[in-house]
Amino acid sequence: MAILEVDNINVYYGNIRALHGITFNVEEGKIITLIGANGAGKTTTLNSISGILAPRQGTVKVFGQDVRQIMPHLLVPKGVIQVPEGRRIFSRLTVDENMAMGAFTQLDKATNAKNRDRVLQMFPRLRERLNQIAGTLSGGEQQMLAIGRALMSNPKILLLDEPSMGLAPILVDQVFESIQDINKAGVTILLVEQNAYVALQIAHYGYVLESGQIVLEGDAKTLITNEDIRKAYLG
Amino acid sequence: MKPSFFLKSLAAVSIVAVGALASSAAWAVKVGPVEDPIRVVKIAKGAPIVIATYHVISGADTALGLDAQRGAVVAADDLGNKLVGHPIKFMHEDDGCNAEGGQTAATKIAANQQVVVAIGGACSSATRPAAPILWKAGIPDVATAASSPVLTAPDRGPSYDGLLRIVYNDLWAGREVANWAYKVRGYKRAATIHDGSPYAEKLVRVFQENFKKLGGEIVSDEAIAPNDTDMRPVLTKIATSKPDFIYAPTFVGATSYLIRQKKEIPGLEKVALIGSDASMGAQLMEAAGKDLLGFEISTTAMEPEAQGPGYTAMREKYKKMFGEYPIQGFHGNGYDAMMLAANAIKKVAITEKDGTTYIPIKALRDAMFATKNMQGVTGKITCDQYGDCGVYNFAIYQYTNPDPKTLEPGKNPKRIYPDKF
Amino acid sequence: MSFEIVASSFQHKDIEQEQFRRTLKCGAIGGGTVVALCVFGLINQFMERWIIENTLSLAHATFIGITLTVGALICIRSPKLSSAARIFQGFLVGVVSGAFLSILILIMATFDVRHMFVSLSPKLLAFLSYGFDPYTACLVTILAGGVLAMAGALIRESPTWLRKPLIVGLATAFFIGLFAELLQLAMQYESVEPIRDYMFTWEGQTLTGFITMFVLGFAISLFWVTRGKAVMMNHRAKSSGSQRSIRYFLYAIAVVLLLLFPMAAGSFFGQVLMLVGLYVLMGMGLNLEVGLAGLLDLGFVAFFATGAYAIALLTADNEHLILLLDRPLTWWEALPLAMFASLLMGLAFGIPVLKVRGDYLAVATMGLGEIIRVVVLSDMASPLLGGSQGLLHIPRPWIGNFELSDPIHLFYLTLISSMIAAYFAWALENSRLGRAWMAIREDEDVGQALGINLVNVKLLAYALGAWFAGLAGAIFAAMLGSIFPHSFQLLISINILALIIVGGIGSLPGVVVGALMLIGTPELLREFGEYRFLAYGFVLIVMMRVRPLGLWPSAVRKREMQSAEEAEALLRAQSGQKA
Amino acid sequence: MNLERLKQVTYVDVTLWLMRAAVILLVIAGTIGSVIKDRYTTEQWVSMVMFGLTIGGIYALIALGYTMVYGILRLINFAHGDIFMTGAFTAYFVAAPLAKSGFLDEYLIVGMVLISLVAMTVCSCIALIVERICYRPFRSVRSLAPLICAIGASFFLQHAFRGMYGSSVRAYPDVRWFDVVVTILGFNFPRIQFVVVIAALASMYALYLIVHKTKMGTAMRAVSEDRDAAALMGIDVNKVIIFTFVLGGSTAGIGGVLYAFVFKQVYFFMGFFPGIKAFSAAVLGGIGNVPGAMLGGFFLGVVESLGPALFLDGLGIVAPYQLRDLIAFTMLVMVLIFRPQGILGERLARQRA
Amino acid sequence: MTIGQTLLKTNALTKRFGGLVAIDALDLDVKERSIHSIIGPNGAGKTTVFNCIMNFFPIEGGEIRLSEERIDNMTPDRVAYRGVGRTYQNIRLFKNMSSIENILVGMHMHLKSRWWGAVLRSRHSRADEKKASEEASRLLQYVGLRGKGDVLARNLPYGDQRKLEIARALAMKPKLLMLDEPTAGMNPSESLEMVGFIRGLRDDLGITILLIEHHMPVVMGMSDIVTVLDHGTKISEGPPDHVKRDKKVIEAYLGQSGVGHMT
Repeated sequence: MAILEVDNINVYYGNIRALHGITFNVEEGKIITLIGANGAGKTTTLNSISGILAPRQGTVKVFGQDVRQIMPHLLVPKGVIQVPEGRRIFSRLTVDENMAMGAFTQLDKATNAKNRDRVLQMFPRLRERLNQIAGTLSGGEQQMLAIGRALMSNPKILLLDEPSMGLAPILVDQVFESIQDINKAGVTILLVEQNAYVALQIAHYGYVLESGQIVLEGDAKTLITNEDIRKAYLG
Repeated sequence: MKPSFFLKSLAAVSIVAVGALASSAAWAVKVGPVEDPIRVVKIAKGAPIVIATYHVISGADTALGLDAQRGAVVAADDLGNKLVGHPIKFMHEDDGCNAEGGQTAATKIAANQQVVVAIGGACSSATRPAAPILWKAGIPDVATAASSPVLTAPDRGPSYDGLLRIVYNDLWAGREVANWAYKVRGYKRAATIHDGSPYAEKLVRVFQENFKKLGGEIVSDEAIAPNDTDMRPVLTKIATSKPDFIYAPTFVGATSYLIRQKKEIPGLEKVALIGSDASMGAQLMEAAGKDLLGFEISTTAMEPEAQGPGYTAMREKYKKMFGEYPIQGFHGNGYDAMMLAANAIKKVAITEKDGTTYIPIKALRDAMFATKNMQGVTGKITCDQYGDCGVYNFAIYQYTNPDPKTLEPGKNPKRIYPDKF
Repeated sequence: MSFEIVASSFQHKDIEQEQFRRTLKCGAIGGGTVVALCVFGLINQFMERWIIENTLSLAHATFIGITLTVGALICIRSPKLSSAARIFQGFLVGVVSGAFLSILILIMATFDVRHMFVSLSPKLLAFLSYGFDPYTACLVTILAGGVLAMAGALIRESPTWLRKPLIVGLATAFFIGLFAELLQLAMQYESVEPIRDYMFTWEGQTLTGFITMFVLGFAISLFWVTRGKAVMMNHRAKSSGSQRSIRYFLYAIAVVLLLLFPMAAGSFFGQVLMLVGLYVLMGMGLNLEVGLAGLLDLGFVAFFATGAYAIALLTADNEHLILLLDRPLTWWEALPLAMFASLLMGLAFGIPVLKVRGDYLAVATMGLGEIIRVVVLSDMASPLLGGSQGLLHIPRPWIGNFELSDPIHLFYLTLISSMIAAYFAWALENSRLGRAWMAIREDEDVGQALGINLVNVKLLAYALGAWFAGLAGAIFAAMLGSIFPHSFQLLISINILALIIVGGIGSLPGVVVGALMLIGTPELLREFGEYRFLAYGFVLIVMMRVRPLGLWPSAVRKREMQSAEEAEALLRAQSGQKA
Repeated sequence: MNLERLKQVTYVDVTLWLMRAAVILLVIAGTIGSVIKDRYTTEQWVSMVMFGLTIGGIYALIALGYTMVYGILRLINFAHGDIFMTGAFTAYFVAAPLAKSGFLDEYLIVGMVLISLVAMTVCSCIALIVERICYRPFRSVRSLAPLICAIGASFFLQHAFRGMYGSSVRAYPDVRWFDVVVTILGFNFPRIQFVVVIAALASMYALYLIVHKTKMGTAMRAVSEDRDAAALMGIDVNKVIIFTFVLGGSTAGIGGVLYAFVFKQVYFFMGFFPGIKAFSAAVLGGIGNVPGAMLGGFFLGVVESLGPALFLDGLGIVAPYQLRDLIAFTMLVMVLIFRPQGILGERLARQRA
Repeated sequence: MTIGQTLLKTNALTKRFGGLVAIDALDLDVKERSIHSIIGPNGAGKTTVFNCIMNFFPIEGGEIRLSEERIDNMTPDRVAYRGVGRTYQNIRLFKNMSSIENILVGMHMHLKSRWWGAVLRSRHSRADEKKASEEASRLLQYVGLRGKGDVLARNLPYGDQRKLEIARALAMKPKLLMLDEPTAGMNPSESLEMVGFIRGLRDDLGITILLIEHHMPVVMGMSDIVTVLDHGTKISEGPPDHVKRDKKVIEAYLGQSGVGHMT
C-alpha cells in the first residue's frame, strides 16, 4: 500500500522552476531512495513532502490526506518526520534535550520513555553522552543523534536527507546499517542521497532525479547494475 | 543691444526698485483708516483674530510647553473666545524646545500675516531664534517660560524689540535666593544641583555668583542628567560636603526624585532642599508624595493677594477643559501672556462701523510694553523697556500637606518668607 | 506566492461562518480605529480643524473616511458574494463599527473615566452625541455607521468610471481643506487674492470652495479615466526618442518649479524645504555609510554637531572663540575647517568600531553619539562649548555684500550642497571604491580576502559620510545663529536612518523622497505637534509594511529583490510557517 | 619573531590600545584619587552599591526581554523600553485605588500580585501586538525594515499613551511596609531595595527554570539556534516566538512595577532611557544569553551608581553625576569593541561552517 | 611539467577552537606550479587550513610562509596582496552584484584609481576603469561565461557560479590559488571538465593550485601531491598512488566500501 503519494508536483522558487512534475509513491515498510546530483531537486522534493514548501501544482498525500491542509508542524504527530540535510542538531542543547525536542509533539510520557530506550539501544554511543552538549559530538555521533531525535517522534515515515554527507566512508557504513535496522523495525524510509552506491545497496526501490525531473526509476538491484548509472554516479 | 547698455539699464532698474522698496519700508503703512510704521492687521467682519502660540508640545519636555499653551487657551475662554468683536482663533505650533524647532515654528507663524501676536517660547533656546523672525514679520511675541537673561538683556539688539516675557528673569531669581539664603537663613555652605537645562543651569550660576559675592561658599556644584531617576549617589556626594542647604531649581520629575531620595541619605535628613517654581504645583505634590512635607521652593509670590485672585478659578477651569490639573508651573504665565496681549489689542484696535477691525502693530507693541499694574494670575504685571514683564515678588514657600487637593498657594504651600509684602 | 494557496485551503470551513467572522473583524478594525483615535485625543484636536468652515471638521471627516473605507474593505475581502450581498454586508460592518463607538459613548456618559483617559472630555462626548441623549446618540451612531459604510460599499461596487472620479474628487476637496491654512500662506499675493477669498476663509475651506474642488477633481479624474488611456496610447506610440525628450522636458520643468517654488511660496515653505534639504544632505552622507558600505550608523548626529559647533567656535564673536585666532573667521573661511573637523570625527568614530558588525554596529555608534551629546551638554566641557546655554552670535554667510539671511537663501545653499553630495555618491558608486563598499556590504571576509583593505575602505565611508554631515551642520549653525546641545538628540540620527530606509536604501532619489515624507510632511502638520510623533511612528510602521524596500528603491535593490523573491520564498518556506 | 609581529601593528591597533589604556588609566587614576580624597564613608559606599543593585535588578528584568527576543529572532526589539512603560503606566490605575482604599497596605502581597499581573498582562499584550505588526511580516527577510518598524512602534506607543493617559507624571502610591528602613550588618537600607533585588532575582530564577527545565523553554532554545530544524521536529515556531514575547513582556511588566515602586512615578516617556540602558545591559552580559542579561543588568547598575563617585570624582571632574550616562555608554561601546560576545559570551565556541 | 621550489610552507601549524584542536602541528609544503590536494573526512580541518593561510583568524602556533615570507600575522588583504587567492566551499560570491562587478572587485588591488579620481572623473581613472572592464570581460570569456557579465551573480546557475568564483580569484592574479571543493555538486562530466580547467590554470598560467576535494576520481586524477588529514593531523602524504595504498588512510577515511569504488 502506498502511504505516501506524490502526484505531479511543480515547485517554483520565485519564477525559477525547481521541480517539473515529480510523481512517485512510497510503499509501506520499504526503503525508497531518491538519488541525483546536487541541485537536482532532491531536497526540494523532500521539503514539499514535509510541508515546508508548498508546490504550485500537484498534490502530496500522506496516508491519503493532502499535506497542504496540514500545518508543517502538525505533520510530525501524523507520523512523518524529516532528518534535514547537514544533521542540523541543536548544538547548544544537550543530547538529552535534543532528543526531547524530537519528541516535542509526543505528549504521552510512557511512549516517550519507550522511544527513548529504543533509540539509546540502537545508538549506545548516545547513552554515554546524554548530558553532553550536542555540539561537542563527533560528526558520526551527530548524525546518529539527528536520526535518533527524529525517531523520538515515533514516525511511520522517516525522510532522510543526505545522511552520508560529510561523513567518512567508514562512518557511512555504520549509519546506513542503522537505517536498515530502523526500517526493519517497521518504519518506512524515504532516503535522499548523492552517494548513489551506498543508497542503492540498502534501498528497495530507487528514483533518479536530474534537473527537477525523474529520469529513471527501478528496483535498487537493477539500478545498481545499470550502466548509465554506474557511469554517471558511481564513477 | 550692447552689453554695456544692457547692464546700465539693468542697474538703473535695480536702483529704482531697491529705492522703491527701501522707501516703502521707511514709510508708514496705511491700511484703511489706520496708519502704522510697521504694519496693520485688517480683520474683516466676523473673521477671527489669529493668535499664534509656539511651545514645546512633543517629546520629553511636552509638559512644560503644553501647560503654557493651555494657559493661553484658558485665558481665551475667559475672554469668551472673543476679542474686540472677533472670535479668537489659535494657531498652535510646536517648537520642540530646540532652536531649529523654534525657528521653523516662528517662520510658519511669520508667514501668516493675519497673526496679530505670538505667545510663546517656553524654552529660551527656541525663543532666541524665533523672536527676531517674528518681529521681522511685524509680530510681537510674549514669551511664557523662557527666562534666560539674554532675551531681555539691554544689549539684546533691535531684532528683539518685539519680545516681551511674562516670566521672571533668571538674574532676579538667582540673586534673591542667594540673598535670602545668606542673610535671612544664615546659610553659609550651599550645594547646588542643575539638570543640564538652560533654565536650571542659568539659575544655579547666577545663584552661585551672588552667594559667593555675599561671602558664602559653594561646597558642591553638581549636575544630573534630565532623565536621571536615581539621585541617591549624587545626594550621597553632596552629603559628604556637609552643606547647610541644597539649591535645586530642577523640574518636577527630577525634583520629586530628589525629595524622595534625600531622606534615605545619611547626613542629609536635616539639610534643607530648596527648589524653584519649576517644581511648583499639584504635579509635584502627586509625584513626591508625603516626603514633600517641609520641601521649600523659592518663587514669585503665589497667593491670591500677591497675584491675581483668579488663579484658583483658572486652575479649576484648566482641569475642566483638559481633564487634568495643571501639569507644570507655567500655565499662569501662558494665561497672563494671553491677557496682556488681549488688553493691548483692546487698547489699540480700531473697529470701523462695517465691523472691520484694524490693529496697528507698532502701537500694539508699544501698548504691550507700556503695560503697568495689570492684574494677572501670576501677579501684578508691569513691563520694563526691555520687555521684562514677569512678576517676581520673591517668596519662599513650604509644603505642608502632600495631598494635591489641598494645593492652595499661601496655605499649602505655606509662605514662610517674607511675612508680608 | 505559493503560500496563499495553503492559507486559503485552510478556510474550508463553513463559508457563512467565515463571512460572519470577516464582517466582525472589519467592523472591529473600523470601530477600534475610531475608538482609539478618540481615546488618544486626536479627535479632540481634529474637532478644532475645519475642512469646510463651520460645517465639516476634520473629526467628522475622519469618522466618515474610516467608515467609508471599512465598507469598501469588506467588499474587497468578500469576492465570492453577489454585489447586493456585499453592499448589505457593508451596512453590517458599519453597524459593528458604530457599535464600538456607541459603547464608548455609553461609557463616557455613565462613568467618569477622565482621571484615567484624559482625552475623553465632556466636549468630546458632546461632539460624539450631537446633542442627543446618550441612548439616542448610540442609535444614531450605529445607523449612521451603517449607512456610511454602505455608501462606502456602494462606491466600491460602482463602475470604475464613477468610482475613481468620486474618490479623487473627495480626496482633492479633503486635502485642499486640510491644508487650507498652508495654501493661504502660499497665496499671499494680490493677484490670487480673489481665488483665495473664494476658496478659503481663515477658518478653513468654504463650502463653495469644497464643492468647486470636488467638481474639479471629479472632472479631471473622469477625463483621465475615460480619455486617459487614449492619451497614454498616443504617448506610447511615439518613438522612444521623443518619449525620452518629453520625459526630460518634464524633469526640467519639475526642477525649475522646485527652484522657483520656495521663492513663490514664501519663507515658511522655504524654511521647511531648507530643513528637508539639510536632511537630504545628511541622508546623502549616511547613504554612503549605510546604503553603499552597509555600515549601520545610529550616531550620525555627532558629525552634524561637530560641523555646527566647529562653525560656532570659529566664527562666533564671543568668549568661546578658539584662542589661536585673533579675530573670528567668516563663515566661508570656517567652512572647510568645520568640514575637516567632522571628517576627523568620522575617523574617530570609525576606528574603534571597525570590527563591530551589523546590529551591534548600530548600537555602538548610537553609544558613541550619545557620549558626544552628554559631553557637549556637560559642565565639564561648558567652558569651551557653552554647555546648555549654547553658543550664540553665529554670523550668517555673505556672498560679496549679500547676506544669506533668509531661509530661502540658505535653502539654495543647501540645494547646491545636496547636489554636490549626490554627485559624489553617484560617482563613487560606480568606482573602484564604490564596488569595494558594496563588496564588504555583501561579504566582509571575502572582500578582504580579495585584497580590499577593510580599514581604509570603511574609514573612507565614515569620513566622507561625516564630511557631508559636517557641511549640513555648518549650514545649520548659520541658519540658526545660535546652537544648543538640545538640537543634537538621538532622534536626529534615527530620523536620518529612517528617511533613507523609507526612501529606499542606497537610492539617491529615495533620500529626497524620504526626507520630504518624514521631515517635510510633519513640518506642514506642525499644529498637531502633540500628535506629530504618533503619526510619525504610524507612518514608519505602515511604510515598512507596505513598501519594505522604500518609496523609491534603487535600481540595484529592485533587481536584487525581483530575483531574490525566490530566496525569500525559500527562506519563508524554511522557517516553517504557512499562515 | 616578536619583531615581525610588531611590524604588522597598524595605527588602528595602536589607537585601540591607546583607547583601552586611556580608559583603564582613567579608571585607576580616578579610583586612586577617590581613595585619597576619602570623601565617602564605608556606609555610603555600601549604600551606593545597594542602590546600584536595585536599579540593576530592574535593568536586568528589562534586559531579559531584549535578550530573549534577540536570541530567537536575531533582531533588536527597539520598542521594548516602551513596552516596559505601558505596563507600569497602566498598573498605576490599579495601584492608586488599591492604595487609597487601604487594601495595599493591608494585604500587601495580594495587592502586589494583582498590580504585577495587570502590568504583565498589558506588557505581554503590547509585546504580542508589536511582534504581530513589526516582526512577523519580516521574519525571514533580512532587511532593516523591522528595525525601522520597531522604532515607529516605539514612537507610536509613547505618544498613544501620552494621548490616552495624559502627559503628566503619575505618582505611585507609598506603601508603608516598603519604606521601612532595616538594618543589616550595621548598614541601613529601605526595605524596598531588598524587595526589588529579591523579586528581580526570583523572577529571573523562575525564568531560568522555564527556559532550561520546561519543554517550551527547551523549544525556545532550539528555535533560537535553528528555526528550520525546530520546525521540522514539529515545533510550532510561531507559538514559540509568541511565548518568547510573552515571557519578555511579563518580565518587563514586573520590572515596570518594581521601577514604579522604587521611583514612585510613571509617565509616558519613562521607558526610553531605561530601555536603552537595559539594552546596554543585555549586550554587556552577552546578548541572547539569559544569565548574561542578569549579570549585565546588575553590573551596569552598580557601575552606574558607583562610577561617578569612584572614577570621575577622583579625577576632579565637575558635576560627575551628569556624566553617568557617559559611563554607561562608554562601557557599552568598550564591550562592543573589545568583547562583542559580552561578559558571559557564547558558552560553546564553535565554528559554524 | 616542472615543479619548482617551495611556494607555501607551514611549520607546525596549530589551531584550536576553544578546547577543540582543529589543526595539530601541521607541516605542509606546496611546491611552485604543482597541484596539491588535501583530502580527509569532514571535520578533519581541511577548510580550516585554508582559513589559517588566509589568516581569517589567528593561529595558536607554528608559522606560515609564502616564498619565505611570514604571512601568518598579516591581515587577509595583505595575504591577498602577496598573491594568494581562494574560493569557498559554499560559494561566496557577491550575490547582488553583477558578474562583471564581481570580477572587478577581484581586480581591486591592481586598480590604481582613488576616490577623488572617481569624483573628478580624471582621465587617468577613466582609462583605468576602461582597461579593467575589458580585462574582466576577457576573464569571463576565459572561464566560459561570455556574455553573462551583466547577470547578477545570484541568478547564475550553480556551475556558472563556481566558475565565476574562480574567475574572481583569477582576477587577483594570484601565485597560489586555493580551491575549496571546486567540483562539489557537479555531475561527473562537469567534474571532468573542471579537472581539465584546473590543469589549464596550472599549465597555461603557471598558477600553483592547492585543492580540497572529496571526489576521489578528481583528486587522484590530477594531483601531484595528496595530503590526507584526519582530526587535524597529517596521516599520509605523497603522490596519489602512494596515498591510495596507505593502510592508515584506508582505515581512517576510505573505509571498506570506499575502496571498492574509488578507482
